[in-house]
Amino acid sequence: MKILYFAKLKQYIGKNSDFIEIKDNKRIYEVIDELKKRNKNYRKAFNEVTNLQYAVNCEYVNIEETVKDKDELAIFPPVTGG
Amino acid sequence: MKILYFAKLKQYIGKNSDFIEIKDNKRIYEVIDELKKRNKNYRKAFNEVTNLQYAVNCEYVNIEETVKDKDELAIFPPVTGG
Amino acid sequence: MKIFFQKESFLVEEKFKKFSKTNSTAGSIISFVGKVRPTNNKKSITNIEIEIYEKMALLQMKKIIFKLKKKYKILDFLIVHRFGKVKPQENILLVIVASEHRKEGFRFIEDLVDWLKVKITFWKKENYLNDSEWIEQKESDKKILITSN
Amino acid sequence: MKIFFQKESFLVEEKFKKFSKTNSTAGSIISFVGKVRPTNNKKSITNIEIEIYEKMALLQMKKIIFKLKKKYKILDFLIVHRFGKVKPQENILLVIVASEHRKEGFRFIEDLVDWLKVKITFWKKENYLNDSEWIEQKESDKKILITSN
Repeated sequence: MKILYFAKLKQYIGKNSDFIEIKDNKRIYEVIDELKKRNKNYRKAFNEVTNLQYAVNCEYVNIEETVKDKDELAIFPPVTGG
Repeated sequence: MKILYFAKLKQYIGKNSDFIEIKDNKRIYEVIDELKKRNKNYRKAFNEVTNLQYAVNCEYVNIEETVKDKDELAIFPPVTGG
Repeated sequence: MKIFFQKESFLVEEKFKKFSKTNSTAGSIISFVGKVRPTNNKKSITNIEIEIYEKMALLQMKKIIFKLKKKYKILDFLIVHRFGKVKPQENILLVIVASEHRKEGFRFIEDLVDWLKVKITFWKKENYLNDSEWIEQKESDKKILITSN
Repeated sequence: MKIFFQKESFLVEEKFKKFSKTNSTAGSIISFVGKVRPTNNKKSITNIEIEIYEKMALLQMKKIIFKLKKKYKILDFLIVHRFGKVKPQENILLVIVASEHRKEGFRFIEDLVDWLKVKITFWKKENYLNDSEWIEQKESDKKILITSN
């Protein structure tokens, strides 16, 4: 599954995307828990960037949503467009 | 007193202004009653142009308002600006 | 903070460019352009003729702007309103407003245009090929008149 | 009915002129321009940097426009939103809408700009002389977010 990071989250993690393998469905918070185990950049990012938003295949969802391997998951702070 | 006519009212009366002498204060409807005595153009104008508006010295007033000789009275149909 | 009543046609892009330059630090610039439509009730319009009571229009407009500026914080505005004969597709009215934040600009311009539609002492007559007709106030605008009093 | 996300700066007057020409029979043309202000919290801004999730931005924008077009009768619109580095006094966002009547144009453009401020997947970072800061969503915009959900 492709994971995209944006803005402050991307800056803290130090890259704009990851690919992970998901065998069955997983909840977004489970995916994040796994990412946080990778290294302290991820831990810092997910602990310090507050009020994160989630989108699966370009649709806003909440952290309880399940994702599949073919999905594109995006994680980002609240948007500030316009 | 100067009286100004605009739009359809002006067209019906056939001119854009009149000067009349007012000795004491007069109500606007009294002024109009006098104007209607002048000729059939005035009568037709004041009978057929409905929903007339009144302004004394550039301020909207109602037909009961009194006017003095130094005032400028404007009479017109509802505006359609913009 | 300028108001123009003029017979001459004008180009919105030129007015806009100049206004933007003098308000280069504003966060929001909103504009409204009202144009003559080519038909009304399926009748083809040759031109519209706008008659004005200029003295009252200016005085009343200054009063409403004074009120609106107290209500909404804006930085600058420009109003250009044509009178005389105006052809289809030409601009009748341009309002531009600069503000720090968009919300106050939107409220200011919408209130001002509402006012212009129902209160400014301008009268429109539509000229068709063979006849002409004075425009009546729209029902929707009458409602605005009542609520804004 | 066009949407542009672009790095390049643009001139509002040129976009306006072209849009007006292709919508010459519209009765109302309303535009909103959002610009970079020179300071924020008394800090002088060198430039702002806008990062975008383009695929989602486009998809979501098409959805909101589809909804708004059902709600308000408009004839045409143009949206230009910059990304990358934008300097103070430059335009970030332009929205123009043509409609027969102004009220529907105003509602369409205001709803659309509200949406753009709180929903489009764009993120702004302000660069100052010696440091930089990601912009936080404004309290006033959060409220819009809640009521528009």
